[in-house]
Amino acid sequence: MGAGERPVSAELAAAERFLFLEARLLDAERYDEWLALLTDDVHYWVPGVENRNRTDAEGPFAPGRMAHFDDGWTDLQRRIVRFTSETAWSENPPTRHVHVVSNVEVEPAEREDELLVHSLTVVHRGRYEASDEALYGRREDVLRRVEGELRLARRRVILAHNVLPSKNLNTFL
Amino acid sequence: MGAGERPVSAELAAAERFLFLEARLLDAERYDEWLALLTDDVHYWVPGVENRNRTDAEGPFAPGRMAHFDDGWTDLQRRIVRFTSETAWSENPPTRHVHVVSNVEVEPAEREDELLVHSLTVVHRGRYEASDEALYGRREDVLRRVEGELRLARRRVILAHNVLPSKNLNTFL
Amino acid sequence: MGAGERPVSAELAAAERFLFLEARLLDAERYDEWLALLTDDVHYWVPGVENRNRTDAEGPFAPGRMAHFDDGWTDLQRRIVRFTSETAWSENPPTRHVHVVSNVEVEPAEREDELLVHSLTVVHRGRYEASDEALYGRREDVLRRVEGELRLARRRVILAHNVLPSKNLNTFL
Amino acid sequence: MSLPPPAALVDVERGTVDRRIFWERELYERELERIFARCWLFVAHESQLPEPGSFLTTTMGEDNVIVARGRDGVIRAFLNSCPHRGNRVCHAERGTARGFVCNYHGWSFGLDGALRGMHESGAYERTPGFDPAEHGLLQVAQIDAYKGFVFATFDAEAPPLADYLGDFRWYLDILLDNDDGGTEFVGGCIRSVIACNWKVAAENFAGDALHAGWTHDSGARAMGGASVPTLDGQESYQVNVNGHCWEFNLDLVGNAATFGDKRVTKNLRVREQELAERLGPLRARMIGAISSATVFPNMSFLPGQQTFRTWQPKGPHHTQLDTWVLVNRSLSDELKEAYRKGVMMTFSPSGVFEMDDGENWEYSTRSNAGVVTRAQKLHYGLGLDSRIEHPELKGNVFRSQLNDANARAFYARWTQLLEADSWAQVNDR
Amino acid sequence: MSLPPPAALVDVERGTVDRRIFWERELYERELERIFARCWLFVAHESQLPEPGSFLTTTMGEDNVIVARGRDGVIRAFLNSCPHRGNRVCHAERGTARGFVCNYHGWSFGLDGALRGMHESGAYERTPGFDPAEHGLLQVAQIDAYKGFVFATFDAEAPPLADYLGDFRWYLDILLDNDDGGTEFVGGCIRSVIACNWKVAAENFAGDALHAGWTHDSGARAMGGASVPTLDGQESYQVNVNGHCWEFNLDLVGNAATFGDKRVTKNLRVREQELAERLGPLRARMIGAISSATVFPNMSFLPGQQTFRTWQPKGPHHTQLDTWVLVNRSLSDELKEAYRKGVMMTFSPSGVFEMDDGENWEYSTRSNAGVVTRAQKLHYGLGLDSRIEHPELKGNVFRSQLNDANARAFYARWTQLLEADSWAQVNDR
Amino acid sequence: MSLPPPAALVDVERGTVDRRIFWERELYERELERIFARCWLFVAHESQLPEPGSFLTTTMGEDNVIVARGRDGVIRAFLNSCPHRGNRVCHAERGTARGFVCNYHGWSFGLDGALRGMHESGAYERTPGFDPAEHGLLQVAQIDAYKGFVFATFDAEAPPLADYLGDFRWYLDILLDNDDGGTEFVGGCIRSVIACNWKVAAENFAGDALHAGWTHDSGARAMGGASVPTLDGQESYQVNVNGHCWEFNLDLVGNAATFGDKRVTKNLRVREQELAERLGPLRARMIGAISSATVFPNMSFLPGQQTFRTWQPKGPHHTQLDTWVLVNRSLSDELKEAYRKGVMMTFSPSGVFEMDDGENWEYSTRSNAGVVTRAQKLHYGLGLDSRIEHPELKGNVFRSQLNDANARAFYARWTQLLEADSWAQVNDR
Ligand code: FES
Ligand code: FES
Ligand code: FES
Ligand SMILES: [Fe+3]
Ligand SMILES: [Fe+3]
Ligand SMILES: [Fe+3]
Repeated sequence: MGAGERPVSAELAAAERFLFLEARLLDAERYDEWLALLTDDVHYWVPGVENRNRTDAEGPFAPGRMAHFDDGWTDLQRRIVRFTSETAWSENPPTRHVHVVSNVEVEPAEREDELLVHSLTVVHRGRYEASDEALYGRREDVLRRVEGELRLARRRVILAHNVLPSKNLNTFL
Repeated sequence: MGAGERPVSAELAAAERFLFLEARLLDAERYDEWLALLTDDVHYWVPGVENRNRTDAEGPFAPGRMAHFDDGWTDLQRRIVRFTSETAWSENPPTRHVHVVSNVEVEPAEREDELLVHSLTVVHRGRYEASDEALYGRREDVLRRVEGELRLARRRVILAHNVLPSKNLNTFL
Repeated sequence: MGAGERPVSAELAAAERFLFLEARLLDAERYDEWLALLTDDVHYWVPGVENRNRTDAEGPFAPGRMAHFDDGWTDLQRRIVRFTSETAWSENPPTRHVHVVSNVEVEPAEREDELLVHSLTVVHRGRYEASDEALYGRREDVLRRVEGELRLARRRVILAHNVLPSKNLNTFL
Repeated sequence: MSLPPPAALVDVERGTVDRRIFWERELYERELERIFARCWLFVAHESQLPEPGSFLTTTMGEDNVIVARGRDGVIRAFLNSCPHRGNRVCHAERGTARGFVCNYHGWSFGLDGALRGMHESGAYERTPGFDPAEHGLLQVAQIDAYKGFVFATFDAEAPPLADYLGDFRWYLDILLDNDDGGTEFVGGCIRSVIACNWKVAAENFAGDALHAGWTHDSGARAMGGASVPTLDGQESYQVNVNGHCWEFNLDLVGNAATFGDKRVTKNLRVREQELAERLGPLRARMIGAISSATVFPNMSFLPGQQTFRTWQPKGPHHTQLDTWVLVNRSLSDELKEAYRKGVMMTFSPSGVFEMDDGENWEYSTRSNAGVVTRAQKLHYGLGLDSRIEHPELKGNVFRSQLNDANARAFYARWTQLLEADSWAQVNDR
Repeated sequence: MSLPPPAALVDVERGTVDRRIFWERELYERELERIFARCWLFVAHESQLPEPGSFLTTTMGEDNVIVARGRDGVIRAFLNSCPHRGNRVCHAERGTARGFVCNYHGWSFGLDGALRGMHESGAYERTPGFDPAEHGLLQVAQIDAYKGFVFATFDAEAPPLADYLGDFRWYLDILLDNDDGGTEFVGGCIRSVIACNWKVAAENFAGDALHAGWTHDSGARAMGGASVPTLDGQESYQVNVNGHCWEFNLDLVGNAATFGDKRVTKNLRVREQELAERLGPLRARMIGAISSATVFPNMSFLPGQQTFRTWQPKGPHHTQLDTWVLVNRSLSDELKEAYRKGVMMTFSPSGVFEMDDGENWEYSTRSNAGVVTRAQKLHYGLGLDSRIEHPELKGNVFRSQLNDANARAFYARWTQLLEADSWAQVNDR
Repeated sequence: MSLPPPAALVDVERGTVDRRIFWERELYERELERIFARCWLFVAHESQLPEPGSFLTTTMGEDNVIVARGRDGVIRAFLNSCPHRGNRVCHAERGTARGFVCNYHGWSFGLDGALRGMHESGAYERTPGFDPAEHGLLQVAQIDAYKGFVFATFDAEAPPLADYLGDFRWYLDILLDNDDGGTEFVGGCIRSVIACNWKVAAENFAGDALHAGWTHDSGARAMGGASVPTLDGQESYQVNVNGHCWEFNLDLVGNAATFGDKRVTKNLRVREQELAERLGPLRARMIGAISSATVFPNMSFLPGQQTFRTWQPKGPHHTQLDTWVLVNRSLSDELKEAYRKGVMMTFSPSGVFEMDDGENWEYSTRSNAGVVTRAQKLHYGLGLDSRIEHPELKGNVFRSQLNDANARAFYARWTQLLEADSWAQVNDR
């Protein structure tokens, strides 16, 4: 190949490290450490995806519509209180989640200290004796450099699912 | 680790960028941009995989046998006419595809300006209220440097499926 | 982004190359080459995952409990004798495996010449006319530098499955 | 399998229910015919169909229907299945359209379901006796609305909607008519699938105050920092009319408080006086109290949290949950947003309350796979002697929301409908 | 469920079909016994079995069978299930073999299905009364070929293949006998699964010219740059014999043109004169025309596009589609390749025509999950009065391919077979 | 479908079995009621429940049960389904607990299954007639152990365990009582799912020595470097009692040798003299020989390899395999580890022997989807005349382990139970 090729950018490498670490923390239910990866002003959004015609101006999802997550830091923290409560009966025995992350791409974001990161997520769930659920989604994240470390400032996950093929969503995507 | 380690090659990084971008364009049905990623002499091949004994000299797939795709540029372009026709009734509401690409490996190709790229693809499909289909395949691509940019010159996808577990294949793999 | 960013480490790049090559060898049933990627003292462990309460001190898996694999080199070699025996009737026609590897992370290991490598594996299986099985697992590997080449010295795969959703496991994970 | 008649499966007097009603396909198919093809079913809120051409698709039992507002402004409902070869004619879940065109052979239907044109229509015109007027999409037998809530039934003999709801309207008014501006759904619909029998969910909202403090302890801690208080000893009730059920106490804001959003509870407290004038002081205190309700058979809601949902049957062991948020139209945008987010955080599939329910319901259903397990009766005997007369509350009234009275009434209605050959044999209760 | 008899489900006179025939498992099981275990079914093209030892596996109904050419050159078909414990004896879909050995206990069978040997055979030899001749793989009752197409039936009382096909052979000859060299399948088989009842697909090819212009508009534009022309007003027909159906016009190359490959259409035009001499001018113009056909019950094809396929039933709501490409042996390699690629581009699961069909068929089936929907009759009344006498065309002839005549004939045959206790009660029609 | 009575499906005299017994849901449901809800079923090894509070969950048929050791040291078994609304009360597969609390409404049960408390119990206390003693988890009808193996039955009329096992205990002692220290399970349980009818697996272990040399040739080569020797001509037997079956030769270490671990075989050889004194020389040589066994209906094991497993029915076409490893308590840790690893390498789902069985069993089941295939009888005639009297061996004895005698006895017992209305109609055999 010719000269002038870009090697893997430091940004891409850092974004992958961030996302893979995040996935590993979620698989292990290390929620406090996960929360520490987010900025204070994080917006974590997994809109419901509606089944609409192409010509429909309202589109399959939009802010202000129903969502699985449309959370700020406090909302996420509340969910974690639930997950880690000893009276969260249905979390015991624990769910076995596997967060597969792939197709990581990095672009400049609007702010200098931020990166726009594309990725895909496949979240597989094993519960008790069953293990037949997998959710697929495309993510668009904004990672921000805060005191030398990357933090998740914004996430949007567009699921491939219209009717969620599951009774609940007891992890982050 | 000792010295002399190769860092990620520029080629691998470029191949991943190419494949992840391609996947993102397909998920978004940006077919014209996708088509622009292909060389004029592209060969896009997804042979049918037959269930044959190991000793069978004819093998599970071969050129000249039935295929899901065995396309040149014009064939692909025709498919895109169909996908983007406003009378493609069954494409409305749109299918929700997620093209997961992983296990990217790069090798030198026969030509100096080409790369042989291995990867895996998992294509998940959500349609209307359903979202229970996923196709798995191993890809072998040739990417060519054309005017400084990588282009797909050859693709071969070997599916893990004998009977296609689906009524149709309305995307590229 | 600021200065001081680490690019992709040579170690990570090498680990990915190793794991993707390994997956490709397994997909192609190139078992002898696969075996050559292992150290003589390899420990290959896929424990059974039990469904136990959080407070249960015994945990979902542990050494000395039942496992799908708890193998040394000789054990693995024996399995390969079975796989490649011409009287392994149920391996003919061959299974179509796809080993998806993702989320590769590298950490220093205890020994200088070793790397601790995290990854996820999704193993899809197509058999005869069927192709509806996928296993998900989180892996923790130790790769060792032997005569300049990486070798697998230790693998642990924690499956997301309690009841294995399959009649058998005729590949490595 | 020889099943006993429905009446032998439910013993209201002794408070037992046969587990087979949650498992057997034979009973499920009878439900589809005698309950879902016969009762008034919730199909839309009028606000979902704001203008001529607005439509949505939903199911009545397992029948897919289109609900559309015509050019004349009238809301109609008809089967979403082409009378030609049966193809679905509308694949979108909602939107705006000028009509519906079948993808297979291009039959096109108006917003009123009438056959409006055909591809290659010349061929039909030459066929003797072909009358397009006979080949529209099949209309429901009756469609009507109660204060914004649109219901439909496939049964021409069903009593009018007003009679079907009966005095339950007096309760529904608490949510549907506490403000001059009326109500609307905000934010659309989240849909999910639970591997449970639909009745397990419907009965839970009908009268299962008992589970709240136990099942949802973790959710209550997450949202409010504390467990649900004991409900025993508070003034509380279960009421039911024709199988429609509401259980409640009078704490005004108990449910609403689960959002952990002071603006929501404050709004209710501020409105208490105004509400008391409109609804009377008793109903006013029900508005956001710890409570839940089911409109027979499969529409449920939580006052205060304002989640409205239907339990769509998908076979005997699966239920699709469609969930919406109801608010007063006149509410500020800020508060509407607070409700939308609050429901999402608590009672969507990712909600901190909802997720514990699904787990219980799935295993309450699945356990019945065992033939020995299935042969046992379940206990529905709580509050067997709790029926009271009440000077103000309408319908059948029971003291204490910790009670199986509503569940018993739900299954009594279920039995009555499954036994009856037609509506003529069904009496108000 | 109490289903009426099949004859009450299909009303040929009025042109209605009961939707339950596409849904109910009880009817499906009757189909397996009275149609698939009784009719002649397509199992192979002789070219797929070129030499002694060639074999393929396929299904007849849900019965898996091996079709193999013996050392004697004879093609036989027998169950792919070991008479010992029932294991499948051949897992490959095609290939060459010297015989079939069961993986379980090593019983080995010849290319003729006879039991040839056993692992630990000594133990069997000592068992009194054990006669290997009684334990071969079960042969089909009859197997025969018509010009390269091999059919088999499990019913010894079925009429001979020639009678079963009857005058439909005269039509089949258009594709099977338009050249001295005979025909072959090129390129093997693509298999896929559609969530539809098998009859929805079979009836489509039997007589659904109506859908072509609408459903496949996008495909037509992609391949030819223009919509399908209106079919109304052209000279066209539907014909059927014993439930076998062909609908067509006489435009010679309408189907063939969908490949967008001039070499293919040119070849037909060049051959028109030669074909007219061999087949007569009328049949000659059918060779690549806009048309489709079904050999009862489940083998269909498109003249011109040359796709041949079977609709393998997999339960009442699923169908496996096996698809092949038929060409004349004498065709140039270049043109054979053009057909292979053309079929792939148009009528494989990724084909620009095929993909729209599947969507329609799935929802035409799935809609019937609703009990109210299922209670409606579908319309099969197009062309009710279109039967004609024709001086040349054989069988039952109807004017205009825009017609439900073939579909009616298909279901009339279906009814007759489901009602009949044996072939003695089935008459030619 | 009209199925003949069970007795018409199995012909022990001629050695045929109707394939429908592996396919039809109607028969499967009868099995659940007349076999799994009636027979003694293996539920635990005492070593799995070492101390008060130890529990595990398993299934008896499709009924989920908890097996727990109480504070009193007594092992009990009861349904894992809450009598309130039916929720599962224990989701863990094993562990230690002080009791079981239902997630739905907080009913809590003791280690003996008794209702011990309720959330909001005040409400229940005020309900007249509510007696907690009536609302415990339903106990099995009988529970008993034989030398460490715990069995339970849902049928109060079932004969005592000792009679149910009958003289088969004399054989079980070979594994359960060859050492003063008794036995234990090591390493827990691996569970997997096979798409086969449960009887296909159970009959394989009951008497299918024939498949070993063929199916497992590759496994034998991998572990021992050589094929399984021919079994014909060796001294070997099949024996059965009340449907419990054991097939074996007398080579002492044939099964054990498959671990490819000399320590294991050496241990058996070293112990031979001691074993002969304890068990007699004949039974001593059975201890690790090429052999297999099934305790009717669904518990199987391999002497020598020491894998113990149950075949849990999950519908007519699926079976869950639970697998454990049995060792003598007094065995050295090194040898216990050798057994654990040996079973894993050979008879877990990844084991080099196990994986070939599953494939055969799935297709032996699935072939019966075909109506024509299903109408055939399978051959179970090997060794039809092989019954012998033996001076020492108990039960029904047949010469040669290459024999269908045990399979015939298994299905004879199956028929007898399916035909019988109660245990009173079942005799020892
Ligand atoms: S099915 Fe709707 S137009 Fe034919
Ligand atoms: S099942 Fe075929 S040899 Fe036994
Ligand atoms: S279901 Fe167990 S406490 Fe209610
Ligand atoms: Fe709840
Ligand atoms: Fe078509
Ligand atoms: Fe075996």
